[in-house]
Amino acid sequence: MNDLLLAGVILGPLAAALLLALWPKLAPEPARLLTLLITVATFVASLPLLATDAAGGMTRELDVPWIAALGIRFHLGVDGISAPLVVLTTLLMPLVVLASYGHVHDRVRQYCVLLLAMEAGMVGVFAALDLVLFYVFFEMSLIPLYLLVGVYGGARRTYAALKFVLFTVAGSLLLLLGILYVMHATGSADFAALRRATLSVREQAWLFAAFAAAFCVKVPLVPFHTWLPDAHVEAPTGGSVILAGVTLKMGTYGLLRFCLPLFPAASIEHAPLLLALAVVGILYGALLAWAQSDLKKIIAYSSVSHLGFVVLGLFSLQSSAATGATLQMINHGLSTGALFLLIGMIYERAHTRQLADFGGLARTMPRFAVCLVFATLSSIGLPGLNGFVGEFLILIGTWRDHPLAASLASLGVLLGAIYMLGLVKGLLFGPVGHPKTATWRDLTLREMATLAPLFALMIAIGFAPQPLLSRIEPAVERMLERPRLALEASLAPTAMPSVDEGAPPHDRAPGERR
Amino acid sequence: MNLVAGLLLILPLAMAALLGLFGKRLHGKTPGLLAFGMAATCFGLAVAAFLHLRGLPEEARFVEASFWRWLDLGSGDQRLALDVGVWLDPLSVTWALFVTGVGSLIFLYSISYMEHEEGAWRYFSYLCLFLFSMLILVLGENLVLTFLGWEGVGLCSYLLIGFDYGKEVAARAGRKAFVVNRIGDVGFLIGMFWTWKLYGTLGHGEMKPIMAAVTAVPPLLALGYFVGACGKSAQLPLFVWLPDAMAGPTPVSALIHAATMVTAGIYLVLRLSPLFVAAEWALDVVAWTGAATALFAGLIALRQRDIKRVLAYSTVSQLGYMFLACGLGAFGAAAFHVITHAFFKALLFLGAGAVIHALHGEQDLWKMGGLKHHLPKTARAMTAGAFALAGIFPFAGFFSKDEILGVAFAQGYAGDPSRYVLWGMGVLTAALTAFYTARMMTLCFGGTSRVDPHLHPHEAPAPMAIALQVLMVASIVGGAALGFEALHWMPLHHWIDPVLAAPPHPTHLPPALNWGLMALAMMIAVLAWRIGAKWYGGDFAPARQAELTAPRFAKLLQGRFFVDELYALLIVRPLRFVAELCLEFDRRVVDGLFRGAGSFSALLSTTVRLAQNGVVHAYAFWMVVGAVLLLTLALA
Amino acid sequence: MVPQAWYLLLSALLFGLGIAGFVARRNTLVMFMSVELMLNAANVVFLAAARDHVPARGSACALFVIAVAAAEVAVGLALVLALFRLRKSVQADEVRELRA
Amino acid sequence: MLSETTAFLLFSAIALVGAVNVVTRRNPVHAALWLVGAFLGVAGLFLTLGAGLLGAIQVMVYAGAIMVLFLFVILLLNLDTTPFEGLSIARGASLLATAATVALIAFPFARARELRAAAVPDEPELPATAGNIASILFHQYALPFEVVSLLLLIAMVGAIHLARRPRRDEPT
Repeated sequence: MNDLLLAGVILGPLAAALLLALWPKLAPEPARLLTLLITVATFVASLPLLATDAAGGMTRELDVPWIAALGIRFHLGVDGISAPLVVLTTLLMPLVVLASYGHVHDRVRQYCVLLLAMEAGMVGVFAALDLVLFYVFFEMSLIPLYLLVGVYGGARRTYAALKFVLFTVAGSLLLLLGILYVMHATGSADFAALRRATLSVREQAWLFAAFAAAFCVKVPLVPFHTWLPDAHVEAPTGGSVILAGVTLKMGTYGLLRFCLPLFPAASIEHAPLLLALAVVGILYGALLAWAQSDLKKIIAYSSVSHLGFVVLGLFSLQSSAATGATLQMINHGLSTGALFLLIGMIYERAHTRQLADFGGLARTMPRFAVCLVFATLSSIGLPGLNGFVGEFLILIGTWRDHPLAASLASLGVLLGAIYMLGLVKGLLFGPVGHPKTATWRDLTLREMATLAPLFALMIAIGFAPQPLLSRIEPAVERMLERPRLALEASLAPTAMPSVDEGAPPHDRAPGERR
Repeated sequence: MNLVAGLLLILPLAMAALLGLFGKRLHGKTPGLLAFGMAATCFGLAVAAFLHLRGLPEEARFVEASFWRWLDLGSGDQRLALDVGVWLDPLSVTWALFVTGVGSLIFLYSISYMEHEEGAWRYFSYLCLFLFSMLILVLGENLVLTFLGWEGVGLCSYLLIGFDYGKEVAARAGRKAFVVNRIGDVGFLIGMFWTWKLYGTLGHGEMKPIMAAVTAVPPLLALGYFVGACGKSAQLPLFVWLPDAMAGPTPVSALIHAATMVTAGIYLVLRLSPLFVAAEWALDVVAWTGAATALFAGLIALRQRDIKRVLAYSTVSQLGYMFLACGLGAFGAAAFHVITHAFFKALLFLGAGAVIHALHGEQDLWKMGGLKHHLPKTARAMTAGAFALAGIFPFAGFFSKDEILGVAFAQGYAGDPSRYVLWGMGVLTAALTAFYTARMMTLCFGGTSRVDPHLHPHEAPAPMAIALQVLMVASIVGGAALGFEALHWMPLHHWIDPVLAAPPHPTHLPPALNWGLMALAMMIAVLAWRIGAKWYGGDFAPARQAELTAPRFAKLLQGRFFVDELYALLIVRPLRFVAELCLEFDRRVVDGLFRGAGSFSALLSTTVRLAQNGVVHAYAFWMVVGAVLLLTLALA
Repeated sequence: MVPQAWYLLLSALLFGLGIAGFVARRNTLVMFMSVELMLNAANVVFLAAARDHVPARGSACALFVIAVAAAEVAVGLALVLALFRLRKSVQADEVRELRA
Repeated sequence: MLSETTAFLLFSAIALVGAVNVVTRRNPVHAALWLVGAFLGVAGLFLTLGAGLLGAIQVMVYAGAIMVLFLFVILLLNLDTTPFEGLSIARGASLLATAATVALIAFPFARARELRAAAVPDEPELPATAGNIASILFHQYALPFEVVSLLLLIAMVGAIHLARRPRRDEPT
């Protein structure tokens, strides 16, 4: 029953982080190489996780008592939703380490420590099946990122890092309160048990609000998004990649994993609000991205827009839309990760990120140009690449029940083309913009290697998404079961249906106090 | 057949990848020759597919080949299952035939045209990618694959227009083309979403029986697709990108922006013709949009100085004809016009390319003239194309155009007077077409030379010439070979009509009337041509003077009705303004709110901090005050 | 027997004088003396309250107070010394280092 | 022998007069000497309360040790008479607040009946003999006792550290 692989994927990097932290004499380059090896090993180790349960249940579970007095368990497990996200995380980490060769020259060892700690925290978030454990990992991933931005960031890093932490902590404080209440009310913090717990509609409304607040700040959903551009602009490249690639997904993941199945009635009730916010986010984020002149800010606001699509898909409560939304989490990690890597690479050469400073790079840096166009196409959802599959599924699924929302969101696809092609045009085409353009060398082999896995995945997912989708779908179905039942029973909202699970890992009666 | 179909898709994609990755190391004509070889092979494969289908009985003329499962989600009526595969039927094979056929010729032409260009490998790589996208658009097994090709051709168009990326104009035009196309794509997407909701499938094979049985379709659903078609096929009001797209290399204009990609919109309407027929007034919208576009673009073409712009507007105008045919329910006639148009418009563009090539990039008609002495072969070929465009018997365009006009008149004759208006618009457009074509030809080849005396125009090299000759033949005989309605010689219709919706309105005229109308149209075309040729043929100076000191309406034409400016004023700038407004709103209000929360706490702490003044007595005093208060409370 | 309340009243007066000295005087030494007065007043209360019940316990508590007072005086006077060394003065209003 | 009431009145008078003078004398030496008087008065009151041991300790620790410490410091600092500090509004307010506190503390006692009526003599449980006190201290209050001893130790270390003359190289 207990499988140690997941724990290894989490504790391995953590142990490595500790080791590096306690080894002050280690020189920067060996430290970086060691980190690279560890992250690659972690990635390889995480690959078997993709063999998920076809019925959508949890696999690779590890369940041991942790804080017995409070009924808190060290319970890990992955299903079709979390396994791809875990692998995305472990995939991005070596790339981030590779990218750091370009821009991190001071305090390299500490940087590696932060990255590894971050990795453990992020994987933990996606693997935790106990609310308290989830919360611990949720916060644990916050601190290293705070330091990444605050120490290795740009000129206004302190402001950005503080803003980031204040926003997220404010949200997660509500999450903590919510978790405490859930534990108090049901006597358990275990996800499997909670899926069968019954909470009154009133309780659900409050708890949903508390949980959703934390997750929406993290996503970030308009109007809680203002920390994101600041954090992105100031973060070092690696920080941006992690932030966009993984951290934001914690929000949408939380919505899918906790809000929908645990508070089904409230989810139904609030779905229109979240759909509206998502649509506003899609359009508003796109317009903002269009109005920006800083490369990183353009991508940052495009993230707001893209994650609006994810939230739209999740709260349409439609199977293919929610599956598409989960796929879109991965897609966004790939395409935005690649874009941030590329912008980092050009920043290392130009030391500016103002769009107006560039131009005509297609002639001097053809490889960069090809990569940028490729990543852009993935980001704007060109059919044949990954972004399209996600967006298409989200929109087609959402259209069934919410045609207006889906139509408005489709305009986001259009706006996406406008601002992203503006970015491409400004960077690559037209007359040469920067007087030193000719001295910037094209992408090196290391940089190409950093990008290559992302591009390969973009094509693979674009042409054959089914292997991934067939893993995601049953798991998503399970998350949607209760909201759907609640929707059907919404004529009699007082009766809360509970889901009968095939083989629950713990035979705990719902509401039993420990 | 699976292999043939698979190869049809894989070959161009593989060649695109090959040239894209390793093309830099190939020199001279090698990339071009490789690409041309591939395109010719594809044409051969398309012919094979055609022969295979023709061998099948009429009701079983389709092949469905699926390579792998793309998506499979949901269950029951919410199931969304899509394969990556091909759907061969007369319609798709017809398109594949002329796409690969005209495509091969243009590839051949490009070998010489791009020989001295820097980065020709990139150009050919894009062309191969375009061919792949176009083929998957046409052959794709379901609408989503069609959409994949749809966006793919848009992408290639974007890349090829912006091929000369140092030019700001080209970069802008490329982006404009992509964005305007995307506007249409939103319509396409919404059409697909709706279709799936109503019918639960998007596969062409599965939709065939459904579409055959459907009787009522929400008009907006059909119009969603039509918006997509308008974007791709440059109809009002989304035509603005096509003239700008002429910033790309001329063979690209010939291939993408005249012969193939822009007809994708027609293909979509034909593919979904039963939906359009069942959707009440949707067809009328198509007809009127088409007629209006034809007239509108024809007017603009009257006063363009750039030879490629004349051709671009004439393309828009001819596409309008095709949509007019679709809107009238004469889907077969639309397909017919698509094919003849592909022949003669490709010919005209390639000829214009030869002229531009000979003049080292000069595109201004006012700086040409008398070129028939320098470029006799090109002049001869282009004249054939021009006659075809002007609809002069027996050139290809005559047959298809006349069929469309005949249908419009027949429906008016059958009792719908509004169709006479459409017919009138068509005839007027035909006259305009003949006039501006004559103007273009005369300014270019006739009269005295106004060419820069330093230039020594010379005839195009062999590959370019061969392509021109082949297309010239096609433009001459292509129409008569494929169909002449008045003689009931209609091989194309017999081939393609079974997969299209039956026309909802009558399409046949009494023979006498038919012949009479034909003669009338012919006379109008010849007359207009003569006027145009005479006007611009003699002394050039008065003609130029007349154009320069034009009355207000002509100024409007020269300014292309200022549609671009109108767009800028009504859409782009307001949207930009909204974006800036959002930025300020975000910075000041949304972020301000959160920063305000921070400032408020800071203010609060500053205030409270004042009490912490470091004076021991003050602390003692407040302590005592506190004690008094507490005691009072305790005693009260 | 003297009524217990008399003792309490006396203690209140002593305590009040202590407060008055503490808040009104600026000489830190005198302020400390005032604090001693207050502590003494508290001791009187302890003993008076314990007189009729468990006197020994009251004494024990008072003993603790005296011990704490001793400690306080030791530290307090050391502070005064340090302060004087720094400022050449023992006036409390001249010290504002703790201002926020 | 003095009657108990007389003794109480006498010692209270001494304590109060001493306290008033502590607060009002401008010369710290005078104030300190008056404080001795106040301490002695309080010690006398302890005696009237039957706590002989405490009275003795009061005299020894307070009047003896603590006062010596005060005087020692005063002399060490060689302080002069401080000038009259003046009556500011703040000081007036402080005194007013003080008066209010005292009034509020005293109010319930002043109204109590026992102020006039002699209390019923009661045989106390544990007289405040040295033995009893010791037994309570070392049994019941053993832990606080130890804590206090620790406190004294800490205070001693702290006092030494604070009063120490800083070394040259050390910033003050």
